Amino acid sequence: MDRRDFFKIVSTASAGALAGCGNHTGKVIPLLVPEHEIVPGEEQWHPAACTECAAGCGTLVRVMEGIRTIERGGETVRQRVAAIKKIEGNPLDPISGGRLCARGQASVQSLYHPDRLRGPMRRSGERGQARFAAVSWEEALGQAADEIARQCGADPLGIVFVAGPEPGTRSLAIQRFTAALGAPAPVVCSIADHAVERRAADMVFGWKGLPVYDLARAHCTLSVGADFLGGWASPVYYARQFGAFRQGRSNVRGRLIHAESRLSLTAAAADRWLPLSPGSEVQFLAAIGHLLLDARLARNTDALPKQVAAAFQSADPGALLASCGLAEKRVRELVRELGESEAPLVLAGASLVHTNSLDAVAASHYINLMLGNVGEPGGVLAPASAAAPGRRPHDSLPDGLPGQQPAPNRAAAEGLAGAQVVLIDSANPVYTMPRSAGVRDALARAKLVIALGSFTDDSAAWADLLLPDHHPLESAMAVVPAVSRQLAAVVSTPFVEPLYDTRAVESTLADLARRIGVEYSPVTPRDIVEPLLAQPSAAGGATYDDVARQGGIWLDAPPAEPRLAGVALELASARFEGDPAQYPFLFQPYLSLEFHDGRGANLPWLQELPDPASSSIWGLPVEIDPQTAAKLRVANGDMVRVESPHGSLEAPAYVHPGAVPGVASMAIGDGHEHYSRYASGRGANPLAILAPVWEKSTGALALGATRVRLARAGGSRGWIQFAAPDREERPFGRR
Amino acid sequence: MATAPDLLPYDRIRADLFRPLSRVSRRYMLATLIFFLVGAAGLVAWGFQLRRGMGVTGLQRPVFWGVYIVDFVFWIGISHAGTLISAILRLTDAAWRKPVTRAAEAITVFALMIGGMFPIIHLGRAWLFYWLLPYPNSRLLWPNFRSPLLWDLTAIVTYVTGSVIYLYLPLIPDMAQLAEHNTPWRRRLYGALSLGWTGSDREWHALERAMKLMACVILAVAVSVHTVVAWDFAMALAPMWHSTIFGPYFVAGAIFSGIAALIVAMGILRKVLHLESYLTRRHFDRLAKLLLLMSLLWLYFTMAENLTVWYGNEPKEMAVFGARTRGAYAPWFWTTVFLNFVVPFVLLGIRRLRTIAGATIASASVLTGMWIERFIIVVPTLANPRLPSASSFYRPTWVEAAITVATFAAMAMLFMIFAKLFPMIAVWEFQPHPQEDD
Amino acid sequence: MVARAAAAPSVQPIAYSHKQHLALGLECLDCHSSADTSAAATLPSVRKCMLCHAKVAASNPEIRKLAAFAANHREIPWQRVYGFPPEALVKFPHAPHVRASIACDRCHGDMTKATTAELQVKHTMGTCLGCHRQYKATEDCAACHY
Amino acid sequence: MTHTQHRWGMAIDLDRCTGCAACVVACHAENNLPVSTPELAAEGRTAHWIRIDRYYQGEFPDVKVKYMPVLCQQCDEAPCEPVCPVYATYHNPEGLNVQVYNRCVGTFYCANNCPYTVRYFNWFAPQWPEPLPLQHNPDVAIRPGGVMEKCTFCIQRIKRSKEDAAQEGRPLADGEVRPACVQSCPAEAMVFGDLNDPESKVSRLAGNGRATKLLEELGTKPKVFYLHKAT
Repeated sequence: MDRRDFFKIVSTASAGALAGCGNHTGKVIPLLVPEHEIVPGEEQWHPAACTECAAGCGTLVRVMEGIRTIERGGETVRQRVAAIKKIEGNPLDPISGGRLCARGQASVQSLYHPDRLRGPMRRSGERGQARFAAVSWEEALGQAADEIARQCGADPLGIVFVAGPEPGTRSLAIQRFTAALGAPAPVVCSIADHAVERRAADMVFGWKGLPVYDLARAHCTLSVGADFLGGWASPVYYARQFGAFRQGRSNVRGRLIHAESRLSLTAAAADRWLPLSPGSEVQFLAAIGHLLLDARLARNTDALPKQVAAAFQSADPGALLASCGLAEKRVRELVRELGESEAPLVLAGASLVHTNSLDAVAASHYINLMLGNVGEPGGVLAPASAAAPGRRPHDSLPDGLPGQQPAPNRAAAEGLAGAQVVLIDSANPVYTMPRSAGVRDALARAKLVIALGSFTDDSAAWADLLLPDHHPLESAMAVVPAVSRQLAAVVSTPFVEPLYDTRAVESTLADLARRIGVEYSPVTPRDIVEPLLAQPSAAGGATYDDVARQGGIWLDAPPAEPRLAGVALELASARFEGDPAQYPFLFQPYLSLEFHDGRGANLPWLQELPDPASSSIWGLPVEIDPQTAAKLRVANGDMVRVESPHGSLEAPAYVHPGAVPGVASMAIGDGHEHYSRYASGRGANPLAILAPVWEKSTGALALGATRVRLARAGGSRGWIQFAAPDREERPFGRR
Repeated sequence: MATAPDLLPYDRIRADLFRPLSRVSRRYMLATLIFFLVGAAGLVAWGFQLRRGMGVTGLQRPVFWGVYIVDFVFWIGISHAGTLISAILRLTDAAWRKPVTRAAEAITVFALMIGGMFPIIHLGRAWLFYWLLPYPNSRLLWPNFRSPLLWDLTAIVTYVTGSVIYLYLPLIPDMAQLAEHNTPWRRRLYGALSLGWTGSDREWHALERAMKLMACVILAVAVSVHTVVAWDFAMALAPMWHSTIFGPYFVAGAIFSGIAALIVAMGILRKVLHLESYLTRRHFDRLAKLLLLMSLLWLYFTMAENLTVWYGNEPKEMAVFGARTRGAYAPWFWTTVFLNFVVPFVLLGIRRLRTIAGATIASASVLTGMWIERFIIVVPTLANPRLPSASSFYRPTWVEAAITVATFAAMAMLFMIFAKLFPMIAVWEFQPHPQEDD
Repeated sequence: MVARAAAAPSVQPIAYSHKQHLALGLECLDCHSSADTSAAATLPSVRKCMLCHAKVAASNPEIRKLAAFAANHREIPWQRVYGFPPEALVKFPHAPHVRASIACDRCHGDMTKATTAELQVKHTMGTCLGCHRQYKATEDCAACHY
Repeated sequence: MTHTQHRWGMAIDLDRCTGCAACVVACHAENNLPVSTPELAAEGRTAHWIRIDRYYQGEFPDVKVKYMPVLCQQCDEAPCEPVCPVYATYHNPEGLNVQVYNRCVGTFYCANNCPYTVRYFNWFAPQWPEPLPLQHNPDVAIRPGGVMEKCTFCIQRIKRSKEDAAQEGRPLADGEVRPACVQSCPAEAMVFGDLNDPESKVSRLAGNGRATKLLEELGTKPKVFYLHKAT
């Protein structure tokens, strides 16, 4: 060992102390000796987990030196910190495959967001006004613990924990916490938990969890109602699958037919888009099933339960397709193409939940069954969580995981209604629930509301206490991906110092439990990972540290055969709230790739990403078809009033060349009352005016079940389009 | 009507033309001050732009050139008033030109000074403008002579130099006269500027030859300058800019606006400096006919430009053509046609209307029209780029408006100061002596 | 474009002597340890200084200053002598230059005679280009400006 | 490895591209693009070195949408280059169309002459509210106000990869250099590599029957190849 190596090994810090700000006449701010060695200009990559949606992508985070100025002990000092520069996908992760969507990449902006909460706060104004004053953790936790303990003594059922749908250490901690208090199980309040898809898979195949569509190996895919390239279950995974489906094979180019009531990203990518009438997915699928059987293109009819086959056979395709707004002849051609394909696949979902969505997704499973692709390459595959009983990974996890069961929005609304103490984490019920669901009233009535998020959002504005969480990139955690054929957990170990006086929710809950004096065992990523390491398919000798180093664990799951329960096929029509005479239009608030359920709205990178439909930036429009726009005399950017029986909003209009006539769509994301400088008080929230209508058996909020009327509400008020013309053809050419 | 000034006695001419120099009325002072303040306001606006960034203008992708470039082309166009007309008339020995040339030459110099500022005002980092100049440096970095902007810079610097000389030469005999009996500081000024002119035959001959030579040179330079200005556009790969017609089109437009500027200046000088007997209807009539000719030529070029584009029906060009003639910029385009053709055609084509007032009004109309015409040439092309998704619309801001207005005020102010320092009409040209031979 | 203004030797917080350390047999890379592997050569942290100076010459008043910084958990506020401010828009990676066997003194002068860090060679674009021309290294603008 | 000089190029398969805009955010994060506000955006002050052009085709119900990522095409005969009076934009030996911020005085001429309108101007000196600057990529310059900027093909990544290879004493492998957009693309629609290497993936895609170049007829010789949607 030469002298130099000795230095390198012994010294923990070597980085260039480039003190001073160049000009030695200026005041020199002292620089602290760093905790860890960071060489300026050198990059390190650390694995982490993306928590922007439930997909659970594994990420790689680029860390380099950053210098920030802080107050320490009343003195201004500079601190050399490990700063996150960029987030990319983790190539070892089979979900992200080293890739990442716009939202996942933008999440670094929420870490360094100028309006992040910097420490615990207590309400100083009225509820809903979002006025808070800083308090110490001691004080805040003391107050919270006192009031929760009092409620525990009186009626633990009055404690409601509102949580997000992402399963992992966080949901486990919350579940243990509510269990320890004897409170009801946490209610998942999300419009992105895919309750309908989960229930349908359970109902038809007996699978727990979201089925996995093997798009990459399918030859012809009919997707119905699932914007799988947009804001659906696992956008990065399905976009990767789509790339391979299209051009990943030398001899086959996958053909995609997409039926949806909106020209979504998936519809745009499809070879053919069938514009469905909203809520007619089940009718469409019934007709498809009938036509397949009729043309003897269903190669696996025998597998179909008798009464289901009969139901398909008795369907009248002409009438059904007419109710979908489609021409029968064209659909017949497509059915032939699908049925004759070597590897046909039907991929159905409920991007826009209707009252009958469950039937539609169930019908799609039966069609896959008759096409013989269930569990086959290029077909619909069982999720890892559907493995045979006893070997199901989540059975072996302590306490199971919430979010794996559908958690209906209706239950959240009802649960909140009687709540005395409300804790909110990773959810924004004030924003994502219709006003008519009464969330505000419930929060106003509650004795204590605690918000655990990083921002003062619409719901946190109603809180008495803000106990801000670390950013996910500052926390140790494990996340279970929503769509996965592997038994998987993505693990993130903290590698940047928390920027502010925040605490991980897991530790906040442990602290609260201790103060309240209830039995509670703190949650760590090991709680999720170690049961997986015990699986037979896990590599022998692999340790938790190995998992943490590679950013997760992904194990082959034993195949799960479908267990058909023979649930009948129902063909109910979707129910829409509102008198068609008074409210002639249907309204579709949808989850976009940029803003998801609205949570992306606080990030400037996402705000200035042109909306794929309208190309608008910093504001989302109502999409209206050209005839309706002409009738209303509105042009792009003119303000439109959208009025439902439960409220109204005003938003700029976008005259969408591909909008289904009579249907107004609007991306979710705008209209936050409170959500940082970049989102507060701008635009309108389309969810606010929805009727409290729920999918009939899961209780999921029916996003598409509200009728509205439209009226011009004035000229443009600063609507910004990034790229104005819709057409490539020039308007002034001589014909 | 008015007598030809040549027939007036020389003493009277001398007295008439030197009189404005000795007296400055309060109203004159006030007007100059107002113009100065407006000009200063423009400087403040520019200062604001330098401080905040080019974002204070209405420029936005893809319209990267806007009002400043319009102003640039406009003022460089106006500069052709001047020198070109005076040079042509001088070379063709048109005797009626005498009362007209000095004003024309002064317009040239001032318009060039103003126009020449715009490429700098327009720079994203104006303080580095000297990087465009070829000067020796340790890094061996030179400007790029392949860039039309460099040609432009070269042409304009040449033109400014030439026109200053061209204005200065015929001033020498007048200044020598002025140096004779005057207030002390004026004596010193004129004495120094007249370079010791004594009026010897040798001097007269040298001056005469120099002016003939400069007239030839300046003609060539003037034509090339505006051709090069046109090439700033024509060399670009942009629809409706990339056109062979742009060189002559811009030269014709420049002369057109130059004559109009001259007529307007004469119309005002005539009143303000009481030169009614020198700037007569005859002068206006001749210039008006020239203006009418240029109006027709302008119409011809405009038609030639647009008709070929329309007939060719190339989609990218049609987008610009459509934006000009039917789309967002159509009102401006048709205003241009009205102001540049209809108004002068009616006012100047009908003999009864071709009065001094008529010619001045028509000229003002042409000046306005030519400014808008430059806007129509610069902006719609940029606003409709080849990839339609990048299309945009350009709206100037107050900063651009303030700077534009300021340049007009600056022009007026410079002209008014000039008129109080130098005779607006070359006095010596009326002298019975030294060149009786012509 | 131009290196930051030089700091006079006297303004350095500690009268560090390059001469003395080099005479003891230390090499540049011992303290500026990532010059051959990374873009930045880096200055040693106060911790590294204290590896030796916890014992060596501990009673020297300058070393006491050093120890005070270390005890205070503060880096030594060295005045920067070389380097480019971000607004210079230029990047200089040490590693390729070390790899090309360009001696340190080519750009930093002869430090065996110097005490505290002081500007011995002015780093202008002319200096860079002169050397690049001499060694027929790239003259591509984007080699440094990006 | 028969060649010594690289010639960087990109292929974009529009049959894979879904218009998801992951590349756009990747570019923002990598290249320190200024963060806009609604006020700035309304004045057209946003910058996107890569943008997704979107066009509708046909009428309802047979409407189609065409998404197309457009970035600097790194033309071999770049129209932006000759018009710059100060050589702030020029062609480097690896075929990159380089923008030197130091040298740029802001005549805008290059942007006017770019048929792809991919050049963006720093209308103001960029500002980031604290602590967003902690995210800045130290490998990429923070551009001052008043200069033009555009996609660099992530020249900093090219340099880093070359430096890594040089440190390890080996040649660059195909696919080792990945600009941020290419790296992020979930559908793997974008491929980057050396066009001088006939075996590189990008060379093979450039020779694909579906490959075209944007506004090829202008003779700009772009080095970005678009593989058109198959049917």
